Amino acid sequence: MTPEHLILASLALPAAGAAAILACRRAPNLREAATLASAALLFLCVAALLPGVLAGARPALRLMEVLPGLDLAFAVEPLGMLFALVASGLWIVNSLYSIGYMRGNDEANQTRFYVCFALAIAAALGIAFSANVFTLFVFYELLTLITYPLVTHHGSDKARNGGRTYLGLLVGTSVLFLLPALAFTWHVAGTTDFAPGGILGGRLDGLALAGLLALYMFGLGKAALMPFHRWLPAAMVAPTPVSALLHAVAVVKAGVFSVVKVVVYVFGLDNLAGSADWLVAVAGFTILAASVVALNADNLKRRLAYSTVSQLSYVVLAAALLAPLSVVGAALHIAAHALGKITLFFAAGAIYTAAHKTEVSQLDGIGRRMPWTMGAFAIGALSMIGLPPAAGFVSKWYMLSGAMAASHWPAVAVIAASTLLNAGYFLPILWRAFFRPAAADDAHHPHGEAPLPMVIALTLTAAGTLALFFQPDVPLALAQQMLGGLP
Amino acid sequence: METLIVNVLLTLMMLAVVVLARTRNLFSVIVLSGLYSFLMATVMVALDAVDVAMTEAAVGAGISTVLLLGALHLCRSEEAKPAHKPWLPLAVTASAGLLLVYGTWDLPAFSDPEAPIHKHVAPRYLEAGPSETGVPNVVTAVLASYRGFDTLGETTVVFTAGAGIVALLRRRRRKTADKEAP
Amino acid sequence: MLAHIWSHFDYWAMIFLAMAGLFIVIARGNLIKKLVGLGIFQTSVYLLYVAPGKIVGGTAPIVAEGFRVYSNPLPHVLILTAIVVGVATLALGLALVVRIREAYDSIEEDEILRRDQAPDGGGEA
Amino acid sequence: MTRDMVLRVVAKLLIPFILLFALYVQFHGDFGPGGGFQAGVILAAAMVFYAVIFGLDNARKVLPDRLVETMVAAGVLLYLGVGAAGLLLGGNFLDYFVLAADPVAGQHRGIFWIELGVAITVCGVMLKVFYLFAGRGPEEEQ
Amino acid sequence: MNLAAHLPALQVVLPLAAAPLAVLLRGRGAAFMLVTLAAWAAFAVSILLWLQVNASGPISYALGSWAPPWGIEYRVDSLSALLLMLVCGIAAVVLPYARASIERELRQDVHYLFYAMFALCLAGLAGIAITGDAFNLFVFLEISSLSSYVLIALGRDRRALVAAYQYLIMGTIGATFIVVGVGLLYLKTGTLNLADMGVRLQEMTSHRPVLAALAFLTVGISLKLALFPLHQWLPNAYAYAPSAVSAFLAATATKVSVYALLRFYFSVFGETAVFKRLPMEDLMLILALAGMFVASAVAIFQHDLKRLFAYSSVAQVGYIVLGISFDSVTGLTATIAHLVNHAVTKGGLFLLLGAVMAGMGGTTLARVHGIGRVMPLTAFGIVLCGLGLIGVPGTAGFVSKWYLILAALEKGQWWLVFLIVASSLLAVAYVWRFVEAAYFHAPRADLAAVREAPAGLAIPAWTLVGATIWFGLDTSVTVGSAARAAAMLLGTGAP
Repeated sequence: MTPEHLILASLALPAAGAAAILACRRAPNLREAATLASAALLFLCVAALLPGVLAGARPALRLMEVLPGLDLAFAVEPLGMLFALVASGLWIVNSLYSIGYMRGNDEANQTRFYVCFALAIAAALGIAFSANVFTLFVFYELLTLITYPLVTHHGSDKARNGGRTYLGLLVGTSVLFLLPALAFTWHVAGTTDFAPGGILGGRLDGLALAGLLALYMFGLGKAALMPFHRWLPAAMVAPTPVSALLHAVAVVKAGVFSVVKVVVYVFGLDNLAGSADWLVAVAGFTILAASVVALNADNLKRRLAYSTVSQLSYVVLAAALLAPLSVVGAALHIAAHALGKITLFFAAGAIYTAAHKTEVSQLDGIGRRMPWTMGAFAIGALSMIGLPPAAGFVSKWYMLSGAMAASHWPAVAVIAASTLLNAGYFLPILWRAFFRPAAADDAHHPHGEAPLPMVIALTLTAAGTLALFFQPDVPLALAQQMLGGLP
Repeated sequence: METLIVNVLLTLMMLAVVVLARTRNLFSVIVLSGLYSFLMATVMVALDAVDVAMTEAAVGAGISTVLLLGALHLCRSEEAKPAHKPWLPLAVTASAGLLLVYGTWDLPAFSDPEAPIHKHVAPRYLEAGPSETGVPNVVTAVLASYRGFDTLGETTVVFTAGAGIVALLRRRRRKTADKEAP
Repeated sequence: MLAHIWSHFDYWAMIFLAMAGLFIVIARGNLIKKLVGLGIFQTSVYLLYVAPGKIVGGTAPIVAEGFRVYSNPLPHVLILTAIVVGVATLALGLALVVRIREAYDSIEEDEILRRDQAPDGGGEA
Repeated sequence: MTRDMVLRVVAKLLIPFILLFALYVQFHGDFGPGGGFQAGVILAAAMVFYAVIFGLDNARKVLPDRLVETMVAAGVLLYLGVGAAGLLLGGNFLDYFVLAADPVAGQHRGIFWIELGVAITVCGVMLKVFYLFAGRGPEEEQ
Repeated sequence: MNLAAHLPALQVVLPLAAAPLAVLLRGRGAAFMLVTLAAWAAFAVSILLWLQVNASGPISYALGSWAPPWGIEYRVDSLSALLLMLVCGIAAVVLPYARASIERELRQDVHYLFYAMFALCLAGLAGIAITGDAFNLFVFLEISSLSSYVLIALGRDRRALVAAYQYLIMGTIGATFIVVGVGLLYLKTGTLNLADMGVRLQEMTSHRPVLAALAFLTVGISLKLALFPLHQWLPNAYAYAPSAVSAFLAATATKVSVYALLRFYFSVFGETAVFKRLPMEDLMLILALAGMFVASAVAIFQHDLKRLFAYSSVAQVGYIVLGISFDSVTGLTATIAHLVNHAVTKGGLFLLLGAVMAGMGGTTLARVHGIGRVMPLTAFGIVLCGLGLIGVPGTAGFVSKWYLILAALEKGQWWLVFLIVASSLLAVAYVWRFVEAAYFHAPRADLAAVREAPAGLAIPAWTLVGATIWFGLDTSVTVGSAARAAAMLLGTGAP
């Protein structure tokens, strides 16, 4: 297969998978087999693209010209490669986990769940491989719409309200800001194709440039920059595998991925000098404010959600610093945070499935009953804080080096302070889980580990978090190539 | 003299309409509207539009009146007292009227032979119409031949109204008094 | 000025009739009266077309020996069409009024709207 | 009213003249005022007059509903047929020149037939509307 | 005879002839066959005309072989060809649907009249789009209007009668305004041929009768195209008409009126007269924005889906007029593309609502609770069309909105870009009222056994839904034609 075929296959496979899942809706075992099979095939497809990209190839595919000058086109560049690898790889694990979770909790509408899930992955890959802002916008909107049924999966009033916030903010920001940004880019540059070094190249300056940047940054609402972050905690009404997908893999990563991509390939790091300082401030504020909220949240998923808000802004902050080292850190953090946060969500879901617990204050002594789960949770937490031997350390290191290289001391201070805050809201959980005795009423409710597929899944992602610390070569190479480094 | 006759007739028509607007007995309203149409037909004769006059007399004073009376017979109604002060309608009509005054101010005066309508298109009908179509009544020639497609449209309008009224008023085959609306 | 008004008297009359008709349509609530007003509004336009076509001293546009000046035939043709359209509209409108009267037992606009707003007023048959 | 002898006799005398007048208006339209539309109206008026004097049911016997409805459609079709004839004989739609060897004769022929079409439809519609309005007594409501 | 030379006449005559034939034959099956065949033939003719115009420029056809301006001219250029294709295409799709839908909604003995009226409405609309004569335009406007009054009045609900009456009054006032405008133009130019008028007006545009004519035509046509605030007739008319009629009228009637407006503005008065000598740009901009926001806001609070989407139509007319107000090629491209895009989207939507009506027995939001479960395909189709109304990329609605935004950017009107996108957010709000009703409530107990719409309703509806998606991805026909037509209207490109 040529690389072009591979691109097409990576988009078509999850969609075909969705059709297969729908076709097998009467036979749950077959249906789940279809999910896993398409996930595995997709990962193979994406992985097959990797050697070429690492060697410097940039396969491209033009699907159709929707409007004169606006193509639905795809091109694989290093950053997109990284995002695609993360998304497709984690889909396998997440599918495994979902099977355990959905069956363990006896959820309704499981077919719809798997179909939407597969389609969401297709949309995420569309975003990853998009060759221009227009294609990115199309798949970005598609991702919002497809994940909406996932967020509102339970169909309750609470789910509906959460769904309203989710959809309102994501569609609202993308239509209100991203669409004008897209149009303005086209109007100014005559193209929306991503290109190394940016496409605006001196056509805009000062206020207009900062304004366009603001349109993009707030328009990419999935990056959850304050004040447009509220959709993320609202989407917590979804089942846990969905939260994992939304908050670790597809949705939020699509947001920050797009942020980095736009900053690097539309604006160009060099052109932005002086126009992105406000963004550093906004991202820094988001990091700290979200951490403080997380510190005070008792609901485990809510705490994780605000942790995500804060972690996403690391990526934005690192991109806004415009220092090559920190931008590499931003790219790395996309992968690192994905692995770490999915582990944490998997663990939260496992606790819910096995022990029916949702609050941090209920977790006393749970580490002894669910050693695998809480062990994985510990690794994920280390990664979030940025401590070795977890992947988060690597990315944070690059960010910090970048900030220092740029002599941006406020940013350094934000990163340092937030590390303390991160520790402040993760370590108590571990302490409760491993060092506090179980509450008395727990004796009536004996439970052990969650179902096996879930445990396998969270163990795998925890292992991945560790592996990325020891072997960051591939993501690092991709991140450096993104900035023009040669293979 | 011709101008005077026309203007007097027009004044009578205006009077008829004023009385009509103030009348609430619907039978009187219909009679007045018949009278109005009859006056209009007379004006048309004075304006040399004999075909129009004949049609207006037959249609406006004749058919319309019969139809209105028939409908009134089916509805048996008096007009209720208006419930609202007519400020909005007055404003709307006044502005439309002012616009028309503005628009007609510069138009050619009555019976101006130099007006554009006497210089373009129409002269050919008068000069060549009878010889091209063999019909001395130029109105018929234009109606049926030059602009025959308009007349096809006009016939279709009549057909549409006729078939439409059948669709609206036809009763069910079975002689029951039920209707499809409550 | 006075001469201008006199020479444009046909326009003034037309405007007055049109506005009176339009006023009746908009301001009156009785469905039949509205249609009468609509008829007057439509009829007034005949004057706008036909009056300027008249040439004093001319005759009806039926070509015959002994006449030289004819009034303009084209407006006559147009207005013939307009008359027919007018009566077709009137007939259709009256048919609707008859049906409305049967469905609502009233032909006053306010009363009809009130009956539809009543809780049991609307609904399908 | 239907029992009034005088009216009936007058009507019987008058209606033929009205019909004759309608025919005159129809066919003299080329030379004087008149034409299909006016003739159709007058024809219908004669029939309405008949119905008023002799009753709706008698009128329906003379010109049954079905026939009237056929007239409504037939007139338009006749008109369209003339137009189509123009097409078939090699001219444009509604081209009368090609209807006869001599262009002016063709015009004459075309105008004659379309005027007839107009009269048929107009008469049919007027009668149909009259039948429908007259046949719908107010007391037939619930 | 050479058939290809007479396509313009056949375009209108075919449906026109189908109507009296249907009345003559009386059988509902025969009437259906006849009118459907005529509509399909008309659609084929319109496609041929479109190809012909694209290949070799505008076509002029002299009816009765009388050369214009003495006779009536039919004139097909890139704009009218597109409109003809739209109107006939929608009719060709809606008619098969009508057979299945009026079976449920209409008494059998009026079916053949329904088809006749439908054919007349089609002929009237096609006649407006194709004619090159101002008065002929009025005559065909009346044919389409009268037939649509009847079609609306045939609705099951008694409110359909009142809606039809109100439409009749408003429509006739509008038509009379148009006649006044045409009359003033005629008195000033002595001709009725639109092209001839355009030439003769060039030297005298500043004269007051011309400006008054412009005002009367604008008001008259705006009444017919339901420009805010002259839209009051529209919501009830669309809401209570039979389903097939709502769909057909929503997709075509206002669109053809927009065509008439464009025709008068750009082919008769000329761009300069309309936009340079009068503050028409500002006026239309304000009315368009008011329509977009007020009507969308009203739509959000409707309880009946047909009314909800009828108000959405008023809002969408706002977009269309907004494009005209830019007075630029891009703006007009947006307008013309949106004519087509909105027509297929709204047409599909109303066809699906007809299926909802047939299945659930009503279209109020309370009644369609849980329709996502009992009629999943229909509900999904409505959601797709709703996304089209919002302007989600990948649907037709996005394309036209994109051009509107570009047109605003070209003028440097930043604030307008935000207003355009903000109004789509209102569309999100009203579309999501349906989504929540459909997917977050259990169906009423007596409706839980409702089945999916029959093929007779579903296939035509999904044809238009498919077109909505298709025109969102492949824009060569819509935007291509629209750009050519816009360039022609503004005289900047080959006709």
